[in-house]
Amino acid sequence: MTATLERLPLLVRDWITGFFPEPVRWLVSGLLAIVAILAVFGLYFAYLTLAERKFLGRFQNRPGPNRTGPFGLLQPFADAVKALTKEDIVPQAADKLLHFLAPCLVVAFGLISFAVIPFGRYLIPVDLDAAVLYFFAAGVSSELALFMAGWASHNKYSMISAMRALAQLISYELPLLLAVVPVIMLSGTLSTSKIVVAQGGWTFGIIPHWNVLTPWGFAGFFIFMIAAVAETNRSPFDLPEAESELIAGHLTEYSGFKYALFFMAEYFGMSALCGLGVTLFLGGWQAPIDILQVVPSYVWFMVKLSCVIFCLMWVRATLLRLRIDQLTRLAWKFLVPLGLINLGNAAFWHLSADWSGPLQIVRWAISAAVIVIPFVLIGRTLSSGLAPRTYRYAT
Amino acid sequence: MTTLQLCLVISSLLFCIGLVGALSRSHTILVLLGIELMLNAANMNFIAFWRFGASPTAATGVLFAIFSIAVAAAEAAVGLALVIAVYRHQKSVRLEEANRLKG
Amino acid sequence: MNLILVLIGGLMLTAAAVAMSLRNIIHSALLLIGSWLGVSFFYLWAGAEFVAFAQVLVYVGAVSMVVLFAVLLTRRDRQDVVVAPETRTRAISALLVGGSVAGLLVSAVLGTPLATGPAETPTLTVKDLGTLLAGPQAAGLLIAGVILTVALLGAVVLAATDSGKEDAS
Amino acid sequence: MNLPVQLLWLIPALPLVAAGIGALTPRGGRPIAAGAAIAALIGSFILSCLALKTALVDPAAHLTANFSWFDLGTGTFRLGWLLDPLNAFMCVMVTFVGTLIFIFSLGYMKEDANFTRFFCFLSLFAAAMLGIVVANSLLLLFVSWELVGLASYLLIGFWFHKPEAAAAAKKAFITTRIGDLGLLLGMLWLYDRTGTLLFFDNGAGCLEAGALAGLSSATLCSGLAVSTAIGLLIFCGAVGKSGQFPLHVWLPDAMEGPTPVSALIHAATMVAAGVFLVARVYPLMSADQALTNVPLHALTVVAAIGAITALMGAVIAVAQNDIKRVLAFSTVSQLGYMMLALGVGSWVAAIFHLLTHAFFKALLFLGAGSVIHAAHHEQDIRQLGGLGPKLKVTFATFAVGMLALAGFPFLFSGFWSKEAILHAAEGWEVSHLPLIAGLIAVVLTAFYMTRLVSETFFGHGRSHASEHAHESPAVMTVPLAILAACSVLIGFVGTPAWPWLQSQLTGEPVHPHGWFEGAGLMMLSILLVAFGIGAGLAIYARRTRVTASQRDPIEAKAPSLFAFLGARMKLDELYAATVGKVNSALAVVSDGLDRYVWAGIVNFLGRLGEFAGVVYREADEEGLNGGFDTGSETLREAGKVYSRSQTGDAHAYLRALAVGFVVLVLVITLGGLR
Repeated sequence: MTATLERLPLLVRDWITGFFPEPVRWLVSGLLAIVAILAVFGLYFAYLTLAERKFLGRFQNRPGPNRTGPFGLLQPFADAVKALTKEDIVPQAADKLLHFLAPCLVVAFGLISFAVIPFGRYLIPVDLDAAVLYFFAAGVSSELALFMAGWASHNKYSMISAMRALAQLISYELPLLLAVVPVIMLSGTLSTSKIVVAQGGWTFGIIPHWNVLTPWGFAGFFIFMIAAVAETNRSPFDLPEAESELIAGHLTEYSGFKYALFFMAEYFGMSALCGLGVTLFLGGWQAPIDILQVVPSYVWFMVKLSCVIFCLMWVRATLLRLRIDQLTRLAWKFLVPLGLINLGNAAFWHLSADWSGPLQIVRWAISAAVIVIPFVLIGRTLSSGLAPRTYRYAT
Repeated sequence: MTTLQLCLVISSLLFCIGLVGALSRSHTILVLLGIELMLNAANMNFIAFWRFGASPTAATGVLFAIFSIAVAAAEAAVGLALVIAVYRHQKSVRLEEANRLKG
Repeated sequence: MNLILVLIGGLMLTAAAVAMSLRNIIHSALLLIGSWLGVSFFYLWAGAEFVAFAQVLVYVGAVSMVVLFAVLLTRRDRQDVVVAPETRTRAISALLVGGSVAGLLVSAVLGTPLATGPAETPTLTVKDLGTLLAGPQAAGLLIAGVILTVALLGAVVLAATDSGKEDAS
Repeated sequence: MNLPVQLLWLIPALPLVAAGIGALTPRGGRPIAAGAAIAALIGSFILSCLALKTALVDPAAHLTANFSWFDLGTGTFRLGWLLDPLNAFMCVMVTFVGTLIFIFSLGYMKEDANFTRFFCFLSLFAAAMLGIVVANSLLLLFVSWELVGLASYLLIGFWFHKPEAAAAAKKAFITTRIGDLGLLLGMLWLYDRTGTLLFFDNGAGCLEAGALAGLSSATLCSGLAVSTAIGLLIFCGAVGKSGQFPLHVWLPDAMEGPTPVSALIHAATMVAAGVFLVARVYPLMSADQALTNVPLHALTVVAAIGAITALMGAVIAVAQNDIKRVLAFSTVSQLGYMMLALGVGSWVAAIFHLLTHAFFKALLFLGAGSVIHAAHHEQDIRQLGGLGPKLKVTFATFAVGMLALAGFPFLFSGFWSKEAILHAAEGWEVSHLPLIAGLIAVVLTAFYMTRLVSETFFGHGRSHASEHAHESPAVMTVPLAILAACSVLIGFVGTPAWPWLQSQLTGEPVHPHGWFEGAGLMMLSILLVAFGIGAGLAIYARRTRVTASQRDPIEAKAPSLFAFLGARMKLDELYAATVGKVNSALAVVSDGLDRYVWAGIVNFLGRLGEFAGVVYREADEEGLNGGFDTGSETLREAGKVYSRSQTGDAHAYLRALAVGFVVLVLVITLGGLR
């Protein structure tokens, strides 16, 4: 039963490809994968927007959308219809071609990242040997699309926001990669499927061997997630589209469906990055407890992904937006040094792999100290001299 | 024409496009971009010879390509920094105006 | 097999050629990025997966960003990105020189009997590459690292404004 | 619980981490920096004790953990850790004394603004020193050796705003560098000969029989064995670091650093590193002992240098007036003893003395530090005096240290270790001169230490500072007390009756030789010590100094000798006059040569030319000049034309490059030049 459920997507694929002659089956199965990702994540995107609005509403003590359909469940479709029927305005002075290309490319680049994420035990669209590298290569390409949007709009605010976006993305590329390298070092491969397999197994059947449950993995996961929030331009790092200063930045001159495309790309990017985070640190499709393996692996993946994304929404609802100097300072003075130290920490972990018995405790203690002490010291040094912030509320 | 020769022809043409660009454009950044194209063409040769050459087991071609990509990145960074520095001095990015050391 | 190569090559060469003849530098740069992507497709086609992704990361992710920044930093207003047409003599001479080099190279390639190895794709996993880079080629890796660091510092020094001087001017 | 040798690196790693923490801590974080440093060193101490336990399981074995550092081409560079009783004892000593000195520094440096920096440097030093000790590779040892030098430089110059301190730091760094050059050359030569720098590597190391046989069988053109030459080069490093004659001049000046630094680096540990180095490469140093047809044995040189240093240091110490300088010269002298012991073939005695000396000399320096702290940074013993009743703990512990250093019989550790050295020197076949030098130094040591104590603690206060002295806080006196206890007890591990340390170090049972075998020598040295202390008391304690300006009794008798010794035998001036002057002299000689000899020749040739010129002028002006003028003009024109090609137009260059390429290839292929 479990095995059948596990293989269900494969069975469906084989059933469909069975209708086609042998020579074109590979093509059909490839197309099927694309269609499946588009359908699943299109729907996921639609309900993510609804979930975000609902959650934000609850965080801010209001109900959120609840008029369209039961509990507002039809709201995403209403939004889609609205976006499609709105007038598509292109500014007179815009660089027309680039103005059109930017939203298309941004969605395309957001989508191709999904190709290497293992959604389940048998569900990985392309099992590349250098999958992690591919993911980042696809990720950096979307920066270009942002630049194109800013440039093509022929608008000062858009341009400034594009430059900001580039600076921010380049700054946070570094901690992101530094957080990933330890995982690659420890699992000895760049292939996402093998990284997930390397995290299999349980101690006593209840403690999974996920990377996040080691000192370096824990630190790496947090660096990764902070950088991921910045990479996807989400609050509190949403400077490039700050409404109050840049009137929505590179999105200013977009309307209608193109605007919706940018929105979609943001959620695709977030899902992809969180998916990579789940893959690298949270054990991918592995079940958290041995006996829970009866639940199919792809379900676990989606559950973990949703949890991580929920945390991002929580962060968005809680934290205030940073200033640009605070943003870059956080990256260069805090995350990058910590990432480098964590790299050394992972190397230590790798070298001490054969310590056993009481040395195991020493290993944990050293590894934890190596990450905690710099965290405290760098944090203190950076925040020394800053007076505690005071807020004045209207009385 | 073997596949290797086809690869080499393509890379030669890419090299020459880069050369023509570097020769004909006066904007310094475009000249630099032309040179980057020439570098890319050279890299293509490394890979082509590794893939179709006499001894593909030796990974020399790939390693060379990796190192050369690294060097190209360094070259681009320094080159564009130079462009900015020259622009600050001369208020111009035309290459032929940067000729103070002429004889 | 060759058809795919011709397609990739054709796209790459067209993109490069058009990029080198456009007036608008931003368009040129973006098209060149397309051409670099073409090169990375060529690497993928040739089975050098790692090099292909490294190419995308370095060229599309880093070099192109630096280029775009440089373009935006070296202009006074928006029209500056559209450069004046070049003189005809220079274009012609460039084409002549480039054409002769191209002729020479292509004839050399076609005229040389090249030894070719086995037809199947050589297998080179990322792990092999890593072992090579960390083992026998470690010196090269270190030197590349030093070069990158020095270049980074040099670029910062070159491009940084000397605040005192800037105030004076 | 034993410490496996694979984890030996943790011993230096802990202080290194502490140094890193200290470096990252802002100035306000005093407890963090000091706490990390002390905790790390205590951790290292515990690990060292465990390591000692491991090492003593089989004292004869050399436990190693080697690993390859990096590959270069086909070769592999390997480093490693080594654990045997020798370095295990060193580890325990360094960490134990170091811990006490760290704690003492808490009090001594309390008012210093750069407290965290101080502890950062101290930890760095401790890490490097422990690195020297645990290294199983001459390269790793050398790296740590240089790091120790760096830390020493930083710490001597810790108060760099004082010009003397800055100069002393520079002097220490440069002087030891001269020795280190020898060490580096020796290391390179050794690598060239044996292909490895690992000490022990299952029979393939450079200190093991295979390599040594090759080294001692090869000879140089002068008949010297290669092992002798390499050994002497390595010994150069030890001479520089251990303050041996003639490179001892930096050590007294190094007293400009804070006193805990003097205690840690320039008394207990770093200067002992030279002795440790020679003991570590002892198989290499003694490889030529079996050869009879060589002109020189390496160890003979070591013994000679040691004897000279021991005597010279003791003589100079008699006439010093700065409390720390007296101790510094006594350190020089004691290090000479250790070298002497190494030279006469008893490295065990040298290490024994090294260990006991570390304890009592650290005690003396810390005691001096306590005095200086109490007397408001007054270091001149003529200005002190009468401190005994005021600083009771300091006085008591200082007296213990003094008696240990003087070699007071039976109760104090210095006696036993000094006896061991003298006993070894007596048994040396080559010469008895080291023994005689050692015995004279015994008298002098007892004498100048008595002088120091009498001047400092007896009589009446002779200045404002000494009259208003007050005892140091417990954080400083407790380490003193612990060290004093150790100074007494540590001696009993190596008495002739129970030579435990000796047997553990060599790994073979040493039978306690009879009470009477060395009794004659022992009686003699006891008499000499008694004579020295008695003379000191008679001259200095019976009639104590009344005013600070009063002349020293010896100075009154032999003013010129006293002044000569007080100026440290004028060795600094000698170096300035020789090494410094040689440069100037060479310059003068070159100038003279230039001015008279070469200039004469040139002038003579010039005259000849002048004459010939007169002859030729006519012909020249008429015939040749015109031709040359034309030629020059043509060249200039050509230059102008050529410089026109330097258009400054990068495009043109690139174009020329491309065209040149095409033309070159065409010429080669079509022209059949291939």
